Amino acid sequence: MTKSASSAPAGGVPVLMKGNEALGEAAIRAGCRAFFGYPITPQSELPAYMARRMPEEDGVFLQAESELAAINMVYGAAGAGVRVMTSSSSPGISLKQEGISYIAGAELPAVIVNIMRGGPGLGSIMPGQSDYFQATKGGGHGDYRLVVYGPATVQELVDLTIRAFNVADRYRSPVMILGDGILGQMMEPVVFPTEKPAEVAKPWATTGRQGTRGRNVVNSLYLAAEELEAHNLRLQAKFAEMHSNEVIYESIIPEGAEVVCVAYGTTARVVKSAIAMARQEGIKVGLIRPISLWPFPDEAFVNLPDTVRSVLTVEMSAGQMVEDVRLALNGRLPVHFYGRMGGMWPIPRDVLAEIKKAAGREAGVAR
Amino acid sequence: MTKSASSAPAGGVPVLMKGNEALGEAAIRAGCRAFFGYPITPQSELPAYMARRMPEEDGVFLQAESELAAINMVYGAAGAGVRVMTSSSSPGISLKQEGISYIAGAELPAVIVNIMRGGPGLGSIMPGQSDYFQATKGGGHGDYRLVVYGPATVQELVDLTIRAFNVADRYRSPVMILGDGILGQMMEPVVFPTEKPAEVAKPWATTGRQGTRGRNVVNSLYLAAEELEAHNLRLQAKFAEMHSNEVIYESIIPEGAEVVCVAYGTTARVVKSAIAMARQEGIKVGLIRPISLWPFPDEAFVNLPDTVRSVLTVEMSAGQMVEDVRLALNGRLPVHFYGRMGGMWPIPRDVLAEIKKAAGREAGVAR
Amino acid sequence: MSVVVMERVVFREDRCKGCEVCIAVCPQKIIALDSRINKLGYRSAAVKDQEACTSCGLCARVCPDAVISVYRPARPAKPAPAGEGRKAS
Amino acid sequence: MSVVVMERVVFREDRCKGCEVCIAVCPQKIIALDSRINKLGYRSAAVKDQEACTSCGLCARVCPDAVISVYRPARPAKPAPAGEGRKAS
Amino acid sequence: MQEVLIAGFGGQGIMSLGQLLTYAGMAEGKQVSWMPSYGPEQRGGAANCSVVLADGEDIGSPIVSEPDAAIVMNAPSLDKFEPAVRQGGFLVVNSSLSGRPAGRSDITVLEIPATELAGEMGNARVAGMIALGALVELTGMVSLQSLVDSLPKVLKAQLVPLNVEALGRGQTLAREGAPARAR
Amino acid sequence: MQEVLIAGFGGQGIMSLGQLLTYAGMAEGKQVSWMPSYGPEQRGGAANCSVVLADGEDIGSPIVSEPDAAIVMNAPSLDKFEPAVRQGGFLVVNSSLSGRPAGRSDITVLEIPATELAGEMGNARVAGMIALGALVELTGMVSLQSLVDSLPKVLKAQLVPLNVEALGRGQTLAREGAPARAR
Amino acid sequence: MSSIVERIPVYEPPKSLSDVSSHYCPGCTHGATHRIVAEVMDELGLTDKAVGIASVGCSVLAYNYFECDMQQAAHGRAPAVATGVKRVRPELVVWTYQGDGDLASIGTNEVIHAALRGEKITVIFINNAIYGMTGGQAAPTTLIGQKTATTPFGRDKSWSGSPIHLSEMLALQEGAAFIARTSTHNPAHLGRTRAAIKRAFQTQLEGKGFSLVEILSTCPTNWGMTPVEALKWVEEQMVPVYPLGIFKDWQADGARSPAAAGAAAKSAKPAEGGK
Amino acid sequence: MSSIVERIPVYEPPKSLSDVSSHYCPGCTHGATHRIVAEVMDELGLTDKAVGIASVGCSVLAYNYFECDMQQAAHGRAPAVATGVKRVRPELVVWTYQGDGDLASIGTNEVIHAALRGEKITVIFINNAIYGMTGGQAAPTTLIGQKTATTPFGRDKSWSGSPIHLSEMLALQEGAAFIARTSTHNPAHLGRTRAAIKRAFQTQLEGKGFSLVEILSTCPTNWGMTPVEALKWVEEQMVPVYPLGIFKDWQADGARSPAAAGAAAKSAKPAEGGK
Ligand SMILES: Cc1ncc(C[n+]2csc(CCOP(=O)(O)OP(=O)(O)O)c2C)c(N)n1
Ligand SMILES: Cc1ncc(C[n+]2csc(CCOP(=O)(O)OP(=O)(O)O)c2C)c(N)n1
Ligand code: SF4
Ligand code: SF4
Ligand code: SF4
Ligand code: SF4
Ligand code: SF4
Ligand code: SF4
Ligand SMILES: [Mg+2]
Ligand SMILES: [Mg+2]
Repeated sequence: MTKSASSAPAGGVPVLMKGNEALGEAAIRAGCRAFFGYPITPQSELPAYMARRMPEEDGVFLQAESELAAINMVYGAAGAGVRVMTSSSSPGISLKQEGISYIAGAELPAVIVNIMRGGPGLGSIMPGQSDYFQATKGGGHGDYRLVVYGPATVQELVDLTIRAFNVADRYRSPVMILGDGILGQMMEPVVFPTEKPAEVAKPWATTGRQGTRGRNVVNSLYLAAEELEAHNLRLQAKFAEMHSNEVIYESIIPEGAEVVCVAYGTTARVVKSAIAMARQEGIKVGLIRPISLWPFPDEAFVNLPDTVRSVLTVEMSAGQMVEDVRLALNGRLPVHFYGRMGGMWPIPRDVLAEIKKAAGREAGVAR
Repeated sequence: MTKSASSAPAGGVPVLMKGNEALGEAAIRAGCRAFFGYPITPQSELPAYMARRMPEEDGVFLQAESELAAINMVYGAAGAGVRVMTSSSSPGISLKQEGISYIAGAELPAVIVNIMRGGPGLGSIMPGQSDYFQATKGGGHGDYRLVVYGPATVQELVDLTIRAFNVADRYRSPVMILGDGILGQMMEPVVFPTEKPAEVAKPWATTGRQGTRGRNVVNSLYLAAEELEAHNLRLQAKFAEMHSNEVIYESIIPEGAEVVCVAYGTTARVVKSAIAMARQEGIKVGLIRPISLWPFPDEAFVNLPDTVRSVLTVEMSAGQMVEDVRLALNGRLPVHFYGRMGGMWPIPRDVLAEIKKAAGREAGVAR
Repeated sequence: MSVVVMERVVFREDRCKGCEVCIAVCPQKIIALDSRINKLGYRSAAVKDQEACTSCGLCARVCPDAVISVYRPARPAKPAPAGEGRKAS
Repeated sequence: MSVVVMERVVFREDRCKGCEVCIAVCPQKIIALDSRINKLGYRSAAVKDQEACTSCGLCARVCPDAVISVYRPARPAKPAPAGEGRKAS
Repeated sequence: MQEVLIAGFGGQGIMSLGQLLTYAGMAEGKQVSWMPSYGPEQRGGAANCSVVLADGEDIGSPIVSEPDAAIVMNAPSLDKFEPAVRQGGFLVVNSSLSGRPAGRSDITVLEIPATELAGEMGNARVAGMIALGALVELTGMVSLQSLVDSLPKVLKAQLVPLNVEALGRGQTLAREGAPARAR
Repeated sequence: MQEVLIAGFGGQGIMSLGQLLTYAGMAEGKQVSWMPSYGPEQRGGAANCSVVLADGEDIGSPIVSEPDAAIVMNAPSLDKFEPAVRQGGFLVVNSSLSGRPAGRSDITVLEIPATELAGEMGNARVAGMIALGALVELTGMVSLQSLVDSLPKVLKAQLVPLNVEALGRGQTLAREGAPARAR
Repeated sequence: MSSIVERIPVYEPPKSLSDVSSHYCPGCTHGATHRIVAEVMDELGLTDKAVGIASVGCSVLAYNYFECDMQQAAHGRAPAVATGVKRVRPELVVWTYQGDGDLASIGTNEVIHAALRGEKITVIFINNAIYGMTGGQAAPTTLIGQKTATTPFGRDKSWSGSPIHLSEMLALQEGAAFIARTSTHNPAHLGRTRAAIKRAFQTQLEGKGFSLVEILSTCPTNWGMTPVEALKWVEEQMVPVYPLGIFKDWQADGARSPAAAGAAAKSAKPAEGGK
Repeated sequence: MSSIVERIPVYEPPKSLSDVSSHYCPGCTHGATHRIVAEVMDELGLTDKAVGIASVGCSVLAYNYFECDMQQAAHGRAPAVATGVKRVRPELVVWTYQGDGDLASIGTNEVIHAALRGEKITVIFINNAIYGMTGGQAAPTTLIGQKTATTPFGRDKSWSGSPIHLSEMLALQEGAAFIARTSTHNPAHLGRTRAAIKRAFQTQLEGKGFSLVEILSTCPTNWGMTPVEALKWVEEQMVPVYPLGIFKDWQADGARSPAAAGAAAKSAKPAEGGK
């Protein structure tokens, strides 16, 4: 058992931490001053960490009575102008969909963490990636988008969490960290930054008028259709801006690549292992690893070398991101899919077999 | 004001009814014996109708304390083997996402109605189509799909509601009616069938063992990843079967069509009006109207005539179904989009202008 | 601007919805609906007899639309009933 | 199958989790953990002295894993304390 | 295809007028649709409805954006919908509450002091029926008899006679063209 | 790259063993990762963890499916993970609870009655430490000293001495190769 | 602007109430209660340090009617939103305004747990025995026999249960410092409502815990009555079902102290059972 | 199979309990309570007409442990699921088995409204002052000062409030016909628990309304105690905070009648306030 740190880990030097705990520490270093959550495996180390650390930072940790309450506490705190976070896992994130739609509609900055497990329904507590659609296409109602990050290492989890707070404030928009259960549970060395987070002015927040200004209102209701459409057009303009500015991905396309794999999160690490195995067998394979899942890195698919014969998408799901891959390619290359479900994860050897199929090196085609 | 019918409308002859009320009557004629709901505009006439009619049919109408409770009452009643329905509108449907995922995961037949309004957040009570992603890609967590119908007339609403109950039972799967607020609020003549619904045996239901069999269990938990994956593979096989058997669409492609429009629900009616206007101006325009939104009618896009220069998707949203249109076309034709948002609806004249743009008849290209 | 001193009760008539609650509550029975329709589409309430008003404030206290302000003369002719002033409740 | 009559208490040892609650509750102090580990990985409880058992049933009533069945002789040697039989609670 | 728009404020019975017209069209074997539109208020506020009547062909958009015929029962409705009426179309205006005369000259306009007339008849709520009687007479989109026959579907029985009278009053006004300005 | 799998049941301290190895690797400047896997039970039940140690290169999959080296602390773990060990790899078996001897001949197997030995040392919970000491000695993946230095990160201070002893015991056993069957 | 005024105001609309016409139906007591809340805000000087949370119901537009900062919360979640605001800005005075559908149906969990935690927020709870905004469906507060859109034959106790007494339940919570039920059916009761709201805000200002005032109110539109009839219906039908009074008051001594009130409420258990 | 038995069973495992080993930790009273519920099912002959609703918590696998038909419900929603079953199949005996996180935190709304409606269902409510399954986080029932994963410094009343008394609150509801709190810390209390569960099922069988038994239970694993220590902790720490007894009983006369119990509970309001 790890001994619980009674105070913050040092910055600037590597420390070994669980993903869930590192995420919590990253949030605190990003200036997160309130965390509202509800227990659920496999993310429970995160609220537990916050329960210990927040009081040291004069921040708020509150275990809400439910995920519904938690997300609406986030709404309130975000509306009051502080950096705030909540986290859960798949079924709990489903419960938060109405609240997320409200946060997006009211243009509040907040960070929402989903450490995904197997579904549907109660499913299992094993890791999964089957909430990609929910995260990127809008599990809630109405036209809105979240910036969604899919980190693959604990260090990246830390870096993206800090980035998430900044992006949330910049666009006044909720940002989601979409990790799989593996990432939340694993330990890796991580280096925390030492800089203090920038102070962001929030003149729109409900901080009390204090005799200095008129009333501030946090709201997502526009009863007149014309006004709601205008509001939506404003939101869409913001989403378009995010689409231009906030794409992040990793792309490694070796010369002469026959196949390009696409994977995110821990799955991408498994794929990397498989690609290394393929290289040893003389098969050149590339990797596109979307880091921002929304906005999806369409641009990464634009100038693939002519040698590429097909694309293989690998997910811990029945095939969700693969739709975005197909949209990005728009018919230019055949797209194969390999997925494991329900808490199972792909292993490098099996991915290698799929790579060979996709390269036409072996009989059979992935579905 | 319509006088409330104190008993069922006659079958076999046209009666003028509001969409929401016709939907309720259709459900009853399909053998629906329980309705659990919670008030929300613009679907409130449906629970009100059920409150009057269900007692006459020895059925259950219960106003639940919330949408969460309603969807979980549906879970219980469906598990107990009766035909059951719930309805709501956008924010309420978001609240039901966890429950819908459970119903799909536990393989229970149920009909869920979403009479969509403007979003995101509280949005407005005006009609919308911006929950397409939520309905078709899975607003809940995990890998599951709903059969989703997008009716365009009150008669079709009735026919699809009846079909929904049958399909739900056939596949042991939740089915969604995705209507826009216009369809729920408008009145049109409708003919109800006179046949009685078929009795469906449900040997898996928790009806009490009654000394005749072993224990039945309704459940979506599979703690072992291997088992959950096997369960998911079974679900995926079922979804594949639905994809083969349950596609419905209307397609009208006149000879020499230059543009093909794609639209569902009330929007498709507006587009039809626009197409008629275009015809008078000598522009030949086709229409593909998906009726099953999932499974999406990919096949309708396969053999479009060579004359078609582009496709125009029209929605009351910022562009959701358009992704499925692009996936179906896979780059074969340029896809344009025209959408209104937040409770605004397209009018025929504006759609005509977009058709002309798509046909290259006028300067400018739709985004 | 100068104020007409003798108006004990002032109605912001364009705010009135003609609900008649003030009429029901006025002990002096001096409020009635106007015949003309205001810009909200309602017949507004008005005091027919300012002289008879006791400045009791009840009408203002029940009005759901904050239509009514009540005053009493600086040297009250008839004193307002004790305990009904603004600070008293 | 024939039953050994004199066993007043029967433990399904492969179900026992060694929680010791029965041990704590037995008025006769005749239950103890076995040294061997059962297939669940626990040291099972067992009665050391069947003769000393009063068939009071307390061990069975507290066992969270339904490990224990209790019997008394058809003509009870020592009668079970009144009110502690199965129908008595 | 006849596209009709009826507009006013809540409490004027706008929705029932539209439904009545829809029932009448249905009785005459037409394709019909009715579609309401409200403001957020539970009471008062803007209200309008669209009615489409068609012979044979299917009805496309149930929402009327360019009506062939319209009734406007108050000033905001006149401002909003007068410009929308299709060239050559018909507009019946409740001049009691319209605030100003209608301005279009490319359509047939009939102005009736319907609220006042209804008041004279003893119930301000039948103003709309007067206007509807007039519109139907002007356009011939359905027969007055069909409206009369359909009244029991949208009104309590005891209200039917007064509303029959109001429809008739509207018909007469339209026939006489006075005080209408038919241009 | 060294991929290590440590498996047993809950309560055997499996997770701490893996973390200790991870800390030791980190102290030696390696890339490291640790990844747990549990059954549904809060207490008891299957438990295993993956440790990856790498020099220079980035770690791909943090989940070890084909370990270079493994410790199996009970019978189900032996059944499940013996076949997975990479050819030429290492397997340390807790023969006190493994039920049967290991069968692979293409890997180096060391069987230690670790639970019994730990019992002799006064605390059955150090069985895993004995096994780990042996594994490290066999493979040289980290130095024993690094493990010893890292012990305070995963254990309460008062437990350190006993665990140092246990690690040493394992080292000795591996050196002696007895009662191991190193094939 | 200034003039020599020879009259003294007895009553003027409060400054914390926005100078706009509301969307409420004629005679709806939402309006009167808004006015009263604003009066108390004026009196206690809260406009500059209050954040109000509007809920989903007819009062959803409350954010247009109060001069303090406002947030609009999802249906039923106003106490959670208020918790979010208050926890991060404890110096603010945070209050919610919620209908009976919002608070006593979909949002029961949030209000109970806010009270349980002793959140230092103030809840204005409008009990009008119906869902106003959505067109008159039954609420958990609907009276037995009352006809609504979803109880067309009247609320049937054997099918839908009896009216919920939420204030009584909340008073059992130790974290609840001030809980009262008042009415709006005449000026005297409006005065008591004002006093209760003031005490509720003072409870928060003094950091004593959760405060709530349940206010019996009218919905003339969905009840199908004139506003004056509706006030009478409150008095004659609602008050007997919903006893008025203070259920919990940290200020009061004796039986009214939180502990005593809790104990009194808990005295529902007369004896150990179960043999 | 048959043999001449010269001994008479004093206690044998109930037939309604499945003949499998459970996943519960050693000494966890979930097991004992399961056994007792099964005993009552045997006694009342319910196995063939009961549908049990398992909730999300350590007892999620209850569907493997009872021989009647079972459904597994989403976290907190078991009373809604039970309502769905019971309303469409009123001839069945429907019961839920829920932990305190499930019922007293996320699911408070569902259980309160089920009681309000007088749903004819039986709720077995396991109060172990913690979230067992997720690894020992605080529940609304956690005691003041109790250390959990999310109250690492002990539950602080001023931050998280005081333990919730849900049975007392439910007893205020007219639709609640039988509400009791019992304990599992020794054989006598297990006996009372059995009697209460039996009465709860009888309440349903006789169509009297909602019934619930709150059962003080252990979680040795997350409390960090041996099972025997844990039982003692229930007795010494929990029972004083959670008084045992019957809070509502339709059968009882006098103060125990539903109306009287409700009235007693409502007596928290001593006087009209305001002014
Ligand atoms: C999640 C969700 N469910 C339902 C609604 C629809 N809705 C709007 S207001 C309301 C209830 C209004 O009743 P109440 O809270 O009593 O307020 P009142 O209008 O009576 O003042 C409902 C159900 C919604 N907006 N959101
Ligand atoms: C929507 C949702 N939120 C959270 C969880 C995680 N979860 C599983 S069990 C549980 C609580 C268990 O506590 P309790 O109900 O007290 O039961 P116990 O384990 O103590 O018996 C939680 C929060 C979940 N499965 N679903
Ligand atoms: S102040 Fe009193 S007397 Fe004067 S009008 Fe108002 S209610 Fe009547
Ligand atoms: S109470 Fe107010 S709104 Fe109502 S009639 Fe009187 S002045 Fe008008
Ligand atoms: S029946 Fe009684 S005396 Fe016998 S072993 Fe059990 S507890 Fe002890
Ligand atoms: S109570 Fe049961 S499980 Fe516990 S030690 Fe005794 S027999 Fe074993
Ligand atoms: S509907 Fe009822 S509650 Fe809503 S504003 Fe009108 S009268 Fe008031
Ligand atoms: S974790 Fe606690 S409640 Fe769960 S089975 Fe173990 S002891 Fe029982
Ligand atoms: Mg209400
Ligand atoms: Mg618990």
